[in-house]
Amino acid sequence: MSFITQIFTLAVFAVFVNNFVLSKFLGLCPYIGVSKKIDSALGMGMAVIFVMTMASTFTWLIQQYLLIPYNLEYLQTIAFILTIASLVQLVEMVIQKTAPSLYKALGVFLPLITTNCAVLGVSILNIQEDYNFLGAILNGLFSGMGFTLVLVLMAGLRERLDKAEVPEAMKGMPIAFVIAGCMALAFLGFSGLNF
Amino acid sequence: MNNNLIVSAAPHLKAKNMTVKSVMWQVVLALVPAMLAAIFFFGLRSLVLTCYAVVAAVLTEYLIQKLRGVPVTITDGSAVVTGILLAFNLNVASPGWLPVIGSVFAIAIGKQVFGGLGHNIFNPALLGRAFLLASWPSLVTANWTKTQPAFSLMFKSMNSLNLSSLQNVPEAITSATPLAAVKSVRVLAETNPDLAQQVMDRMTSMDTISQLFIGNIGGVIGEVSALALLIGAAYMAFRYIISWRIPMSYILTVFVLTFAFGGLGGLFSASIMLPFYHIFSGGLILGAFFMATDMVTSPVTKKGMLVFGIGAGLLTAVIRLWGGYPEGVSYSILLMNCCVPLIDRWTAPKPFGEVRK
Amino acid sequence: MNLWKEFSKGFVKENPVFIMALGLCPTLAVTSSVTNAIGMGLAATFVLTCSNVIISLIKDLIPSKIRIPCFIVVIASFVTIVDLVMNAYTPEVHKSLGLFIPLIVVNCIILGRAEAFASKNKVLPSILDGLGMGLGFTLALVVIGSIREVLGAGQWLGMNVMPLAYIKSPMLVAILAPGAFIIMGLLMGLINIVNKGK
Amino acid sequence: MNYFVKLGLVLLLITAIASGILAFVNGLTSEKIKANKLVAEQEARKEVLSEASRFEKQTVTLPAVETEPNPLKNKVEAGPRQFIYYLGYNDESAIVGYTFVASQYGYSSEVKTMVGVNLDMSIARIKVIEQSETPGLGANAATADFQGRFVDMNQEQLQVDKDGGAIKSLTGATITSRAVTNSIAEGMKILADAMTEEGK
Amino acid sequence: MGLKTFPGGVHSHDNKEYSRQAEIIAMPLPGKVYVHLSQHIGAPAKAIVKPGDEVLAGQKIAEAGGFVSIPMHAPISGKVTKIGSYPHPAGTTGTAIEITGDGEDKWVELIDDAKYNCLSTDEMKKRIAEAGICGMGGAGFPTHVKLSPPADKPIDTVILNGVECEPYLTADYRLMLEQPEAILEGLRLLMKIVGAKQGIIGIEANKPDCIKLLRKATAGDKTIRIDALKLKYPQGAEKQLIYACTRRKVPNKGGLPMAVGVVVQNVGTAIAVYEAIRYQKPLVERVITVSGKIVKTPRNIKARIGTMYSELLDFCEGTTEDIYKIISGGPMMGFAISNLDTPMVKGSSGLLLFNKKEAAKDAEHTCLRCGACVEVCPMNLAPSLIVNNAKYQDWGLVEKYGVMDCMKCGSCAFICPAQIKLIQWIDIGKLEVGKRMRSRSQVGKA
Repeated sequence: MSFITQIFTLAVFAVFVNNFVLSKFLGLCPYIGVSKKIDSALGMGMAVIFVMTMASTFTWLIQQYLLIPYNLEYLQTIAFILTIASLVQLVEMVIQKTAPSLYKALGVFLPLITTNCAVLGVSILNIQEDYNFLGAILNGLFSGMGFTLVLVLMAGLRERLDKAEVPEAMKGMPIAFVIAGCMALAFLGFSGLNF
Repeated sequence: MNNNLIVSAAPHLKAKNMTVKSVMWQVVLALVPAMLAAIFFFGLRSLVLTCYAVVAAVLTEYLIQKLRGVPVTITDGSAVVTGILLAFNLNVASPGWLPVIGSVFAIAIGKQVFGGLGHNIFNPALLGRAFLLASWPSLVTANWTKTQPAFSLMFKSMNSLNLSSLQNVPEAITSATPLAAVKSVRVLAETNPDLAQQVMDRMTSMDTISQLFIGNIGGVIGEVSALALLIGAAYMAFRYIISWRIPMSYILTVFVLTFAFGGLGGLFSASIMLPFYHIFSGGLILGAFFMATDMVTSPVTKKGMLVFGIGAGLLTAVIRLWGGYPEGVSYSILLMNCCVPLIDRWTAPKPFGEVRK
Repeated sequence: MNLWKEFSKGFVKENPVFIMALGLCPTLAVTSSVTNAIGMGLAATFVLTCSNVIISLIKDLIPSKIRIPCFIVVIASFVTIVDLVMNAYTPEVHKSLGLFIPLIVVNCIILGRAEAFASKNKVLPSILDGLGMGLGFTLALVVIGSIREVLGAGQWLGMNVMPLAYIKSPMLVAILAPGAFIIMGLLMGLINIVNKGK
Repeated sequence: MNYFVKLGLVLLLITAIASGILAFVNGLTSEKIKANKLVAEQEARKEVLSEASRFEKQTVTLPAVETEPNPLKNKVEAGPRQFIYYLGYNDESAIVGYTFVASQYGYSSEVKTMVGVNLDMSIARIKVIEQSETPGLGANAATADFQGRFVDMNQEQLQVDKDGGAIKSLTGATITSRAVTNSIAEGMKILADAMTEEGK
Repeated sequence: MGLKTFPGGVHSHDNKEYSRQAEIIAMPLPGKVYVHLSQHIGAPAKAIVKPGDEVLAGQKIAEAGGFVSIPMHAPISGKVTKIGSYPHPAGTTGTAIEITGDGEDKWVELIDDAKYNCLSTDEMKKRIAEAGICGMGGAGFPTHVKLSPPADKPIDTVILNGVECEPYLTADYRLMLEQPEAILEGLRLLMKIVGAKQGIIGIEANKPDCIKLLRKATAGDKTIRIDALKLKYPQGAEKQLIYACTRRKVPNKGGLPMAVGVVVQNVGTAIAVYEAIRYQKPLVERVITVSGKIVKTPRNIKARIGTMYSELLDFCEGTTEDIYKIISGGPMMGFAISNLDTPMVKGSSGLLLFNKKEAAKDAEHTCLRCGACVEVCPMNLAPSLIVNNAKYQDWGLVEKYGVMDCMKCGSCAFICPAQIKLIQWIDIGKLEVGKRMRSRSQVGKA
């Protein structure tokens, strides 16, 4: 398969087939927590795409050039989470300094991302799936996009349901889970995609 | 002065025959030809299964509305429509409990959890089908019965190729549905392109297409006869119950994409008849006219309806050509259902007289 | 009596999953069977209790500016210990929990308790808080796991509990992702109804 | 500035202590983890070739096949491919059969199967050891029912029924069935070639 | 056939058969009239008489309250007996001057100005303003204001609205049949005032006799065109009429016809303009349709402003069944009022009476999102999106979806299968969004 086809396949799989939220159960807390409004969902999504790509890059480098050469693989978890935490801090400071308007839009979401398991998840999966440097970066990027897609769709649906007569007991989180389940049912249609 | 006076906001006139009830029951009426075709081709069992589904749907709606303490609206016909459409998405060999469970799920989780008719996000019938397919995949996908005159005609003509003398009897011949045949031919093309092309030629012959159109095919109950479905659809269009936008953009998109990518030799290598094969087989006609047009779960804006149709067409073509399932109509529509609020929001019409900047 | 309160609040009143909606990813991801649910629950309980202890011990030694990174290091260490130990002694469970063991690090319950409780309380209450919350988490996981396993496989803890006809073709969706979400949603709805009834 | 140095030092100290503890735990468990893996494989081998009690690793070097590398994955070292199989000995140290692991991508995952082969080149038993196919469909490949369909099959019969072979495929999961069957058939062929070569 | 029209809109039975054959007949003088001070858009007029004053018909009794305002004149001669609060046809109450007639109909002197055609445009506008003319189609915008566009907005077209797209109403239809000359003369004067080169009279295709008659009357006149328009509601709405006749789109967000060089006037207004300029006759009477299935003799009545609706109905010999709904204006945009003792105003085009069946409204159902309202909206809005958000007080989205561009024609509510009272919600939405916009502009200023 050609280079382009590979990238395309990776993108389709990361976004649709093996969607982080709907089939891997990663990033559920923000998926349920930050999906009440389309605008904030978009902001969160953008922040996650950014951090996931960055985290994929750095954790891959750390794994290949630090942990593996010195036989420190057992420190993977601790190393990755510290990398991600400091990365988020750094990103926050850089954005605050250089792009205040972007910071205003993304600022509130950034601290939440440290504990977004999608970020740590993609870092570990990159290693498990044996991606090379480019593959890891792209996987981070596309997985983030997949996360953002379902997050924004969810926000749209919840905004609509805010204006519906959902039974009292189901309002809020319960109905959000039911929607997520229905979305996951729909996304099953992508399974077995093969180009 | 008397006290009978009613003071209400304008307008004081109302279009005749436009009520929720009449809309729903007219949809039921429009589904009758397809039901008759199903009985003709598959036998009375198709009617029995449909009745199971309808009764289960109506009962579930009744019970949940009683439990919730909201007005019972089972006479508005919407649960009946859901029941029929769900049964239409199952094959005639399904065990009787399958449509029942599907209907319960469709009404309970697909509709009432969201607050009932008008609030549901996903087409309940399709959600019910997706649920059944995920739960009992072998019951829903397999066991296609080649009962009645169905299907045999189409493949009689194929058999005349005398393929059985060849090694590796192609799977296409034993495939139960026309769309599974599409999949098999594409697999076959990797190992035996000549034979695959021969089968493909037979599939796209006028003979096959006309059989597909009339309904001599295997498949689920409701999709058997494109002709019968189109009669119902024409009625609905005539009564302004559905708009042309979604079905037309949906079918056209599938037409273009299957023509462009459906061939075995690369871009635009397909015969011009192949898109017709795709349109008349499987659930496309049923889905495009009866389920994608479900008012509650499709966009309200004119542009949004086009976007919805094109998106569903794109997904259907992708799943049919490259996906794991032979048929992609139900998943495509469900996936587009997810997008409806965003579509509505981003295609909100510009007020008349918008100033171009 | 106060100590009992610290211990028991996590079971129902402040149940981390159903009431506070924390730690959702593992809750849904690993509950396709009760065995996995118990494994995950106990692993999390261990990490939660141990990190609570350590954090309440060292809380006065670390400057508040870097307390979060410090907490994370402590938690990550225990997670790695659990990871290694499980891999060594319960390889089957370790395999089926897979990715979600290292992800205990980012389970918001643990960091949440560290920040909200252990960093402000003495050792004993912190232990009880960790144990209680952890067991509450386990309880929730087992409840969801039971429903999913019974519906989706006709079994409970690997034992057949449904008629054979059902086990032959169970409602598979319950152990798949969509079923997990829907069951979770309905359970939360049910809890809302019960709470309102009180 | 001093303050920040202090912060850094505290964090460093904590990390160092944590790393130390982890190194210790790692030392305690790493042997066990490695051993677990070996034991698991050994057990799987025993399961598919029950008469054998001892196994001996054999390696066949196959001619390199030109495969296009995936540009997004780490490079697999080039060079000749290796096919590994085990000779199974019974308590009397006589060879009773062979085992190997067959592997192919199925519907949505790599399906790995442990295969036990009798001396007459028929299949003793198989066991699917790794897969994450669709539950209810492809995942049924791991059921005793499906695995039983392979017992006593020889190389010629190893094709799914839809392709004209003798293996009845799983309902609704032809792709997985095909993956299992074809991967086994391929392994059997290599094994058979290796045997004839030895026989020469 | 390519009848001119606009996108959207609804088809409805026009119900004009009740009164279309009834010639305009003048009603006997009422004993009392009640002249509202607020009969138009803009500041209310200020009364310049007090109880006890004797007045002549046509005498000014209230002066304009500002530029966007009009004076009021006594419709009959008699004595001012009271200035008090009376029901208003818009469903509210308002201050009105009660005049008890002396039954003699003594008029102020009306001069037939033979050279009225040679007057300066300013003089003409002054006469229009003095005569207290406002739009007679219903909205009631002061006519002289409409005729005074700013210098940078040249007007090239005057459109006379003879569409009368509201079902039941036939007043304009009868006017066009019976007084075509006065209408054309009014149009020519209007064109002269604004300096327009062309005049168009737009008439719906259900009035072929009017179209034929007016086409014959303007056969030699190249500057005036009669456009036959498709039978569709709301064909008579200003922006839709302009689009149908000229293909020009009036800008949204508060744009006025003058932005595209057009002035629109009702045919009734044209007659009033003609009479005001030639005779300096103030607007004290108009033609109103009294109709409905239950009205014994539906009529097109020339009545004095301020006549009670009850007297109009008496003149039509009452009803055959119990009245369940009284509508002031047309059935699509008119107001349902609770009291027949309401005096008509200058914008009163109709009085309709409905029986129980006609007045009944079904219960509101949940929105089905069928999109019918979007399909028919002549302003190309998405009414269901506006209303759904209004129901849940999301005013930001209500504004975003263009609630302020809605002209409340009622097409959406007419078509809605779920019987949703869209116009009611849109009214609420307009109110709230209006508040928000005002507070925003205040913040901006501060």
